[in-house]
Amino acid sequence: MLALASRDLRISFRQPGEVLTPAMFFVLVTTLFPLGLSPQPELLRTIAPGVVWVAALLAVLVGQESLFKSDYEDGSLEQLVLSPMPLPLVAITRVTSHWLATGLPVVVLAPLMGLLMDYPTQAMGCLVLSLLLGTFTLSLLGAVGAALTVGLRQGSMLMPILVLPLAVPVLIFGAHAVAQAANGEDPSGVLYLLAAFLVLGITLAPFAIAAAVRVSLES
Amino acid sequence: MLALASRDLRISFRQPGEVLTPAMFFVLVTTLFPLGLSPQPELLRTIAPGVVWVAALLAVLVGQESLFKSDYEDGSLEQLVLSPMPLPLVAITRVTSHWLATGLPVVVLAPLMGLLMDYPTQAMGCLVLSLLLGTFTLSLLGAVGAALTVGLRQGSMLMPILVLPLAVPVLIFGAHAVAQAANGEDPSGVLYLLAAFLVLGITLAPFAIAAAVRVSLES
Amino acid sequence: MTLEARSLGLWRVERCLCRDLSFRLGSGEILQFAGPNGSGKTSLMRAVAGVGRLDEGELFWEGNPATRSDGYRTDLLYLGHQTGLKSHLSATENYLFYQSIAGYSSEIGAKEALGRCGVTEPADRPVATLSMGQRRRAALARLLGVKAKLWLLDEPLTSLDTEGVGLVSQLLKSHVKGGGMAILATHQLLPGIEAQRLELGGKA
Amino acid sequence: MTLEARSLGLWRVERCLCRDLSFRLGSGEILQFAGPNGSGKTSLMRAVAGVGRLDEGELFWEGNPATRSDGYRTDLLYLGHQTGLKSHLSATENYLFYQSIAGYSSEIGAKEALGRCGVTEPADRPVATLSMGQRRRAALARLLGVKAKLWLLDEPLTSLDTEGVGLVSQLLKSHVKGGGMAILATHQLLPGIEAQRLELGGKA
Amino acid sequence: MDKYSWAWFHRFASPPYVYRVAELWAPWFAWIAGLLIAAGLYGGLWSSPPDYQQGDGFRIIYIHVPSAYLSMMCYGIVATASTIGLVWRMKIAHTVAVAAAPLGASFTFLALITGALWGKPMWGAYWVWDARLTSELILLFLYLGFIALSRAYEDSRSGDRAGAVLALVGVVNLPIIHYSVVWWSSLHQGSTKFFGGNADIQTSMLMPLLLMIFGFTCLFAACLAKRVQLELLGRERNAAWAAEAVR
Ligand code: HEM
Ligand SMILES: Nc1ncnc2c1ncn2[C@@H]1O[C@H](COP(=O)(O)OP(=O)(O)OP(=O)(O)O)[C@@H](O)[C@H]1O
Ligand SMILES: Nc1ncnc2c1ncn2[C@@H]1O[C@H](COP(=O)(O)OP(=O)(O)OP(=O)(O)O)[C@@H](O)[C@H]1O
Ligand SMILES: [Mg+2]
Ligand SMILES: [Mg+2]
Repeated sequence: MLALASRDLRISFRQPGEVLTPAMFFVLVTTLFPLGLSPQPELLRTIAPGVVWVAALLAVLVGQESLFKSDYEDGSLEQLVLSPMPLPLVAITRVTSHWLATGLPVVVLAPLMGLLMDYPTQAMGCLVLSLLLGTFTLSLLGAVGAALTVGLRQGSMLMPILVLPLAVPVLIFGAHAVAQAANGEDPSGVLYLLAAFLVLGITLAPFAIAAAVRVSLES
Repeated sequence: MLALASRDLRISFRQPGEVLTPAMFFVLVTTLFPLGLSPQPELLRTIAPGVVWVAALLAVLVGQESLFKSDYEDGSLEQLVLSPMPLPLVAITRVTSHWLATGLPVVVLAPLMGLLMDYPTQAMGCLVLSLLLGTFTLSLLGAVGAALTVGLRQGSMLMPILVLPLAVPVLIFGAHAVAQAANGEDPSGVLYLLAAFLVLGITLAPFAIAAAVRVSLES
Repeated sequence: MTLEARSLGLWRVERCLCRDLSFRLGSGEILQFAGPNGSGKTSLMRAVAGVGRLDEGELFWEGNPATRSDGYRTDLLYLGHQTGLKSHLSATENYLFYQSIAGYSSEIGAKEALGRCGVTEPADRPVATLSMGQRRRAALARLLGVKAKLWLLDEPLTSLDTEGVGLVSQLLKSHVKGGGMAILATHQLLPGIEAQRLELGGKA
Repeated sequence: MTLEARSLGLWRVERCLCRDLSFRLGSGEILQFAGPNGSGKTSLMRAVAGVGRLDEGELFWEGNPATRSDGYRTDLLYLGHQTGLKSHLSATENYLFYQSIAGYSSEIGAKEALGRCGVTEPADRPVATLSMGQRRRAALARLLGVKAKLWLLDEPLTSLDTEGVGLVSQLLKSHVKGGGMAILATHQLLPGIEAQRLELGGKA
Repeated sequence: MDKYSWAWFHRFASPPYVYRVAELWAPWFAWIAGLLIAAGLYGGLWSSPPDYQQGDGFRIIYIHVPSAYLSMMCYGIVATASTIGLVWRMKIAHTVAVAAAPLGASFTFLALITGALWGKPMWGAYWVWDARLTSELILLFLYLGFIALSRAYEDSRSGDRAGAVLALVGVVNLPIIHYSVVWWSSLHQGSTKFFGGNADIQTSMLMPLLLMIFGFTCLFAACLAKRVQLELLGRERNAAWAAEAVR
């Protein structure tokens, strides 16, 4: 496990490009909006939670899309499948290290973006927390999609279609929580729900990913 | 040229996946917003132009990112460089056929998305026209970025950074035009500007792309 | 220690690559999949390794079904057309990684193993900067770093120079002398290796 | 019709692959780049083809600098490690495409060319479903479809079976008999092909 | 005993057998469906009075609710079949799943359309970004995803299993759809209390509705049987039994 995690992280740092894409992307989406809209502050403030969350969702999906691609192409995916480690464990490790390199930056950047859209500072905590829970769940979902589509010649478009239906609830609740916090209400209820999603994801996704990887390799 | 174009288009149709990704993406971004925000119609109406344009920009960039990647990896890029056809011509053909397969669907879907965010129907014409001009310009820009970064091991993140500064004006003017049309003003002035951008792009980009491809191959 | 295949069958859409194919491999033996291009060597190899789809038949490792025994995976080392090297990591890093996730790893260090495979100077450069042959050699180094009883080598000689070919056959020799077994798929002949051949059907 | 290289030099970061390397190739001649893995054959081949970076020296095609003459590109056919086949298109489509963008294309149809290269049944499947050898054969078919004076073949024998090797040497023979010229980089020897060898520096 | 039961199991799972069973049942389901739906329509469109607030608009419920409910039940079937296929490596189960998915998709689509049409008079808009509406839309996407994925592999042996994995992952969405009305404050109707003392729906409406629901279910069963047959023929196209089945 550790060996795998360290390998993944090392690779990530070797190609800052691939890794920072999601963060890039996140910043991009959130900054482009004020540019696209005529930026009245109060308008920005109302849409901030939605924008930030949508941006995060997109960023994660974009990041996950190629999660297993290079491993598949250079043949190291088969080697991982053949390794004595239980595949679901491999999967969760892979996702976690990838999230550390791609998802975490997004979460870290979120407050900054929040400030840009003058999102109330006292609610930042909720923003970060919700993203922390949400992005990881999304990474897990994305990983399932990526694993299912990596073997396909038709390419990766399917992936968003497959993942989105499951990702939307996370988005809705996440944005909801952030909005609540912004209006000074107590978001803990929704946050618990997000946490529940995460737990569900962590327990089920690894097996789905493992199965999907097997199928993709066999095709 | 024709041979190349038909090849590219055929490949595109073979992998609806890769091709429809941008359209997917466009639909995704535009539909996720209403979900992320609390969907009051009037709010949606105000932000519709910005959302649609930002979505289009992102879609195009996402689509261009891998424009030369597969050609580079399977060695057909070198073959194109070696072919007697002048490289800039090859480049523009490549971009055009790629735009037909990726950018055009976005333009076609735009009115639909506009309806979902109930964007005034009489302004649809301007929306479509502005996107028609804009997305092609963006494709050209994206292609330059893609050509510059295809050889890099550090991966493709650089691409958005390189392209964005040039893309932002297009975005701003495009969204501006659409907003004007929505408020019943006459957007023709801005549209002319977009057209000017496009002409500039078509004349200069091919040479930039050709040079960039040569550099990437030699690295 | 035996690998036994009972009436294997492989299908690609309509096309039957092989059916009702059985073989038995004891320790110290080498089996070579032979056949023209497209006869199904790679597919069969992948199926035997457990990464490819096996449509019919079953594999037995030391008597019990290979699919359900983890023992099989720990005892097996598969080296296919794709080398499984990460192009961003150096040959050394790749070697150490595979050594660390292996079932049983040998004590041979990266420097020695890569050196014996003729990857000295480039050992610490990203694999992406290596030449084809150097990559293949870096991949072969795994054979030294991992203690596997069964080697599955699909065209191990690709883009190796004559000296590299010698290296492979010498590795194989010592492996079988140590009681290991191996399955090969190659079109070139390996000097001084006698293997039982399994002919696969002609190209469609 | 001659290809002349004057004191070529190739560098990778600090490392010098070759320097002050000159050769001359007349019609009907074959030049083989020889050398151990990593000696710089591929790099040199790419440089000569004009897709790789050439750090020193210059190439002359029929007397005038190759870099500036379009004639060179129309007269040349380069087949490298990557075959340049689009994996989504069938072998036939790939063949026709390369024929259509070539400087001078022969009249040989896809079916015949691919048939002669032994790609019959899989000719209309996406290349991605072909075996390694079949892909290589599909790529080699270009040699029949395009009328190029100068062939640059980098390891054309990769994953070909013995019959495929025979095919390549036979193609080469007829090419040089027709006054063509070729540069090869391969580790296996081609039966019945005599080529002047250009030894590249030992592996670092 | 054990042997025997397995033999029986395999005979049951063998394509020709399933094909014949489907052949047998399809017409029965079709007829029953026809009768129930006819009765339901009569009861719904003529004998029951117009709603005091919605006028005749509410009658669309007789299409909307059955199709909405079927859209979910069908997904349940797909998921179950997929599970069986994955766990016991039963091809036939995959066949059922693949055959059922398009039906489910069309019922979902029907629910969406009817709902949208109904929404115009009720909420003044064809579409609102409401929880249940959204999740139903998502269900449609799930179906499309499943269909696309299992078709994406040219080798059905692989496509089946890929689709199955997706179907299982997607099961999470069912409770979300059903409870969406409870979780989010929603424009959409809450789960109706059909029976009991203070049922919020009168018998004159309930009876036809139930008739329609059962009718649709039978219709679905009939279509499924037919589609399974088609799928089987397609997959076993060069098997002996298929040849004589179509003769
Ligand atoms: C596009 C719009 C709509 C969609 C996607 C939709 C979706 C659904 C779904 C999925 C169900 C089944 C819920 C379940 O079985 O748990 C349902 C039931 C129902 N819908 Fe809709 N609906 C829509 C519009 C409407 C409208 C406008 C009305 C009328 C005001 C309506 C009235 C009902 C009723 C009465 C039920 C049965 C309640 C129950 O037992 O759950 N729907 N709808
Ligand atoms: N989708 C498909 N439809 C039909 N045939 C297929 C499909 N996919 C693969 N094949 C065929 O199955 C065979 C698999 O070849 P495989 O790679 O196993 O051969 P091989 O013996 O390794 O060949 P080589 O010596 O060239 O490596 C090939 O003939 C290929 O054409
Ligand atoms: N960035 C770099 N730094 C140092 N050396 C490099 C770099 N990139 C490539 N090289 C070296 O340059 C040489 C290029 O090898 P090339 O592929 O030309 O060899 P080759 O003769 O084709 O080998 P093979 O027979 O294995 O194909 C290799 O030895 C490689 O290690
Ligand atoms: Mg092979
Ligand atoms: Mg080489």
